[in-house]
Amino acid sequence: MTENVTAKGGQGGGPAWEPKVVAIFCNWCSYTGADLAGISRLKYPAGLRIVRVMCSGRVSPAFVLKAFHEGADGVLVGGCHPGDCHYLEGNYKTLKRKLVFERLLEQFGIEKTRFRLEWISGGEGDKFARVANELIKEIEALGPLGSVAERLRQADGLSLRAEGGAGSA
Amino acid sequence: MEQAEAKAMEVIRQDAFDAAAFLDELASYPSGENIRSCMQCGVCTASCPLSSKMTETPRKIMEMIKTGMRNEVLASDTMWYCASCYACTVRCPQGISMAEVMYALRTIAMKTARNLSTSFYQSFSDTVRRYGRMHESDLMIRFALRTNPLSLLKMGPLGVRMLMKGKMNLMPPSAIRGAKEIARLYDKVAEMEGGA
Amino acid sequence: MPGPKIGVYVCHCGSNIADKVDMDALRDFAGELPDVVVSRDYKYMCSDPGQDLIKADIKEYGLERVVVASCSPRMHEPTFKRACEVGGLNPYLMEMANIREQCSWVTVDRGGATRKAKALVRSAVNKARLLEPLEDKSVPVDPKTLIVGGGIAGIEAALKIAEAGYKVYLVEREPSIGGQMAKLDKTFPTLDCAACILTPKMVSAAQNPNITLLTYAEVEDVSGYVGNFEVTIRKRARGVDEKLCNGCGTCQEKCPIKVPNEFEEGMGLRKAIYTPFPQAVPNKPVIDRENCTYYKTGKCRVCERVCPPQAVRFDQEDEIIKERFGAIIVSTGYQPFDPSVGKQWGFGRYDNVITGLQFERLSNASGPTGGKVLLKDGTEPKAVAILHCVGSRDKNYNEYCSRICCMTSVKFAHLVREKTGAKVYDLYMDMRTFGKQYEEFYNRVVAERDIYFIRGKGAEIMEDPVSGGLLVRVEDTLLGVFREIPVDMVVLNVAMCPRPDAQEVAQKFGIQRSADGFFLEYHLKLEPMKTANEGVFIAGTCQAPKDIPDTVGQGAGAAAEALKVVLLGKVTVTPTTAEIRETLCSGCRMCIPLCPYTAISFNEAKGVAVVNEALCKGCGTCAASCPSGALRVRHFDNRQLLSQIEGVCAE
Amino acid sequence: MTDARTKGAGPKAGLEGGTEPEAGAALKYSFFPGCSLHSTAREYHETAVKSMAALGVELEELEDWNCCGATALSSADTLLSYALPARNLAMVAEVGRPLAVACNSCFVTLNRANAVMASDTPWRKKVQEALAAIGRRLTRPVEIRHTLHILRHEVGLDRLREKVTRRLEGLKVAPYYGCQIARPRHQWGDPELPVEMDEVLAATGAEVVRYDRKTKCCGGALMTTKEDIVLSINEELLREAKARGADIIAVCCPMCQMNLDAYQGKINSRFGTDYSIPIVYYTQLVGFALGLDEAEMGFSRGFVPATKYLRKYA
Repeated sequence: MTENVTAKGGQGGGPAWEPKVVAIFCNWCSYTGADLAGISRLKYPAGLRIVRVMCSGRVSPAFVLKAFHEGADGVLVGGCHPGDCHYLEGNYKTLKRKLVFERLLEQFGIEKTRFRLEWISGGEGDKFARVANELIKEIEALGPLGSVAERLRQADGLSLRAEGGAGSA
Repeated sequence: MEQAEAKAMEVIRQDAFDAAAFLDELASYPSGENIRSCMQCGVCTASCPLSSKMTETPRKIMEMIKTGMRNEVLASDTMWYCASCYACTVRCPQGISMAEVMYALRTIAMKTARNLSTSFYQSFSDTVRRYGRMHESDLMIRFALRTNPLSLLKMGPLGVRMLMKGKMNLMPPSAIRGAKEIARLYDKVAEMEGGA
Repeated sequence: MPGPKIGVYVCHCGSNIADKVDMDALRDFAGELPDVVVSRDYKYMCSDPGQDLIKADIKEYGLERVVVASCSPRMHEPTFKRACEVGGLNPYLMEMANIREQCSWVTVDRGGATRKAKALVRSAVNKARLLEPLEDKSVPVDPKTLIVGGGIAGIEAALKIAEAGYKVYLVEREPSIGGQMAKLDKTFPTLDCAACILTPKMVSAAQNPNITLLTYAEVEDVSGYVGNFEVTIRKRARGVDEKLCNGCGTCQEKCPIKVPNEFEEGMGLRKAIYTPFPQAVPNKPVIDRENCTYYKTGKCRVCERVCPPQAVRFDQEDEIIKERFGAIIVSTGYQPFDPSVGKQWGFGRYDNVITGLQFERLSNASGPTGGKVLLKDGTEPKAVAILHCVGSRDKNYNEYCSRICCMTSVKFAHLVREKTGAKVYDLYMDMRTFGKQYEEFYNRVVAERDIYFIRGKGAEIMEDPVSGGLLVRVEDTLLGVFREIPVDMVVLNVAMCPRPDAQEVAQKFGIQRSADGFFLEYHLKLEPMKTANEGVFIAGTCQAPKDIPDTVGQGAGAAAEALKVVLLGKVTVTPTTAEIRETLCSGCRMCIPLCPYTAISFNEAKGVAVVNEALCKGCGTCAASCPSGALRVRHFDNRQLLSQIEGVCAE
Repeated sequence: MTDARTKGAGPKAGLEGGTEPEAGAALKYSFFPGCSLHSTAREYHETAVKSMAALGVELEELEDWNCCGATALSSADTLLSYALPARNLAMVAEVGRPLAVACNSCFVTLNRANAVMASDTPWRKKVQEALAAIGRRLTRPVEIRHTLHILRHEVGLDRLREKVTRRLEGLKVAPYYGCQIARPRHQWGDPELPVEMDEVLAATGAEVVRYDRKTKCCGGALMTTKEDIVLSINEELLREAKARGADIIAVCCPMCQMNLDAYQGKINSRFGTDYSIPIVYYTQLVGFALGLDEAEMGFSRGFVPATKYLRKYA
């Protein structure tokens, strides 16, 4: 009659494959929210890694494609809530761009759910942790991006290379 | 004399605390997960229409659970007084569903305890299994047979009046068409629980 | 082609990082990365010896880039930038990897945390390699400060700044400054009356030549940045010429209209032309146009007729004031929790169930009962129950502790005993008497006759249908006894809540809110008055529930923050703005409408876009949509960010 | 002034059989009467169906429904206490109409199972597995409404007022909701002091007296096992109704009716009181006010007959 509830956070062994998610967060809200999650000691999988930009409006389609190209299984873009943008309206531009992102991913056969745009304020550490766990769970269900990444690599029409990026690599 | 003193104040040694197992057991029931957050405010007790009759108040039961007093909790009469009115539940400042905790305690106790309440719930369950629905007369007969057959006589006058008001059927009820389904559902659930 | 020489510094942060991340492995990993010539780990990189390591290495190894892997850049970026600068390296050649807030503190297992830390360090090294030196620029600051909200926090901040010789505009929505504190009777733990200690400060604020007092006014719009905020303020029409009015009060005496007085928490009456309370500052009435007969029917004008200096102006219009400010302090206060949402308390249904603020007004000598604690029918209560935590420490309403209620309750218990013969039942969950002299005050009140402290949360208040008396239900949890206590008055000590317009105000001033709805400070412990918007500070109960001493402390603290801005006279403007590489620009003009600051224009002669760097704030929205890659944001350019993405992805 | 917590409760999206009826159009529901409405509460069953029909609401009895399990099964076996009502919900989903429930106890039990179907707890999968064994399938929660809420919110007070032919002027009614229509939180109704029945009864012209104990529990089935205390809490309920000057008490739950009515004599002899307050279902009053045949409204069915208060309006 006892229930076997799997512990959250995947203690111990863990799955052989760990989803990799690139999070691109604005400095003012989402990055601060992610810091707050840390200060509150909330837990989420180590596969989610954050790159800081000043505003979510800075995120161009190339960044998203680059992430998938480099082997990410998901991309999370975080900005301030509508109306709260530090730069007045950068996040509205991001919202408009969301469609472009999605259409682009569609072209490469990447599931829409692998890309997510979330408004996370500096006070929403808990929301960030929830979103992070949710997204990784969803991506776990989808499985690794695998062959699509290969396709992306071949479709190198866009200049995704960071010149001099990783030196010899 | 010595014995009386020993009774007056029972010292619970620190190493007697073994709350985790009991809390885990309760956590496998609905709403049993957040019992640890109880802050002992007593709103449950003071919202409960029946708590004045309990030997331990609901709040005290929570503290007993938190300190692992499984036997004492299951032996208490508190959960058998719960009428499932959810007054405690909607007011609990920590969002604990005390009504569900009471269900969980009853379900655990049902496995071993035998009292008026367990007999009633078991009789109810048996009636539903047999007919797919509840029938007062069948339930009351089953209940009386489990507890005190003479009590049927006491219930008599009320029963007669109910009959006369057309509020009760004396005739053996007919089962619903899906009665077999119901029986199979009971068996399946028993199998799932036994197999776990 | 060799890259720039990079030094990597890994911080243990005591055990904060070292417990979860393998420091040796991380240091060695960093040392293996291309272009890294030195990598070290140290217990506290932010300490002086830690910073000295960096400074020494810059000289010894000729470091051209520095990467610090430690806490969030929000914490120590300035520290390490300065260390580099002192060591002789341009501060913009330093990059941080956040391996504490975003790694060791959020990851369950050591293996995962170490892998992640490596990825973050690689990412930072990748970016550092591509960084370029930049020079800070500065712009002059307007020396005035705007303070929004004239409660005790705002008053305190205004006085401190004004006394330092700087100009302040104090904007208050109500007809008088004073805020919630003006409503209180005695204040804990010393029991001095609120008016006695507050009124002198209110008067000083009105008299200080450096303070421009704008009451009955609201901030409509804020634009600009630290040093130069452009603010529009609407000063609502009082209907009274403030210069002529001498505050004699004749108009209020003669006005025939009576309406419930908000200041008395709905218990007393005021006129349609009124000052909210006798000690109001300024002591000039306003006409409540919704209730004034003249505005409804065009008739009456009694106040105008009786006014000795002829100060009444029915045709007065709202005044729009536009001003520039160097710093802003938001001190907009709190809203008491409305207990009528929880029907179990009977508030609004039973006459003698009142809130704490209503009790303050009853007990206040200038209140509706002249300071007598009386029931609705005018008789003296025989038993009073005081409930703590109404709407606070309750996940159905607000999870946080409201901080003041324990002490307020103890104070009320004392005041009831002082003013009546009633028995007092104080129903508490935990007695939190944390402040200076608070426990001592509690100990004095505990010793008073006929005050009963019962440990249990008041669950409900019912009326006895036969006697009409109130019954308070509570478990005496220390005894395990269910008590039903007959009383004739119940005081609900309600939570301090964010103001209902907190979201609107937050958006106006570019500040954020925490999960509880209060305004979000930059750092809970170390930067409680700063916000994410530089130059905008918060003080008092708009940040979190607090008592008077803490509110005053924050008011003064916010004043210091604002003075820091205006005294410097200039602010550093980030050089991380956008630039156009003219050779690449195709002249498509897509970027121009995207810029929220209209910083981009078009040079017709050259056929290229031009960035006005004085206006640009560096958000990068333009660069994200530039099809030819001509727009480049310094410090966050495409190559830098793409290399960072590469860094976090590689294993 | 509504409680923020109750807002947005009971998500509409994704419900099976959840078609929002047009205002004024005929409303049709699957109807779950429950065991009591087939025995002790027959007058509730009859008057609910008839008065709702008179207001253009068709309650079509769910075929071959089974007992919801009530509190007894929740006490005896957790999984079964979800699986039994879930069989009904699965049949409702097949019919494809929202479900109407009149009995508070069934209402809370069906909602409890429904909530599990909306959750991501392990119980949901277990319930589905158990249902699969009897060839039933339930993937999502269904829409469940209490008949009182249908009357108040979907039929609406205007339509009700329009159709009233016998205004119950002067009849003093205490509205007694009981606990399980209000709690735990459902889509409609304040968990402490709901007003729906007050409004419905006022629309029939009756004088609704203040009744602060309107959601205090009657003890429900505990009358069987804990009679002493349950009698005393029912005495308290009668005491307030009498003090407020109520002629009758209107209820919306068979357990409440039974405890207050059938045991009123016992209460009187136990406590030395002389209560003689008829306990009627609100649907009896509504049907009567709508002009339905007095004899069909079952006013004489109670142990304390209500006939004498209502005859004058006939």
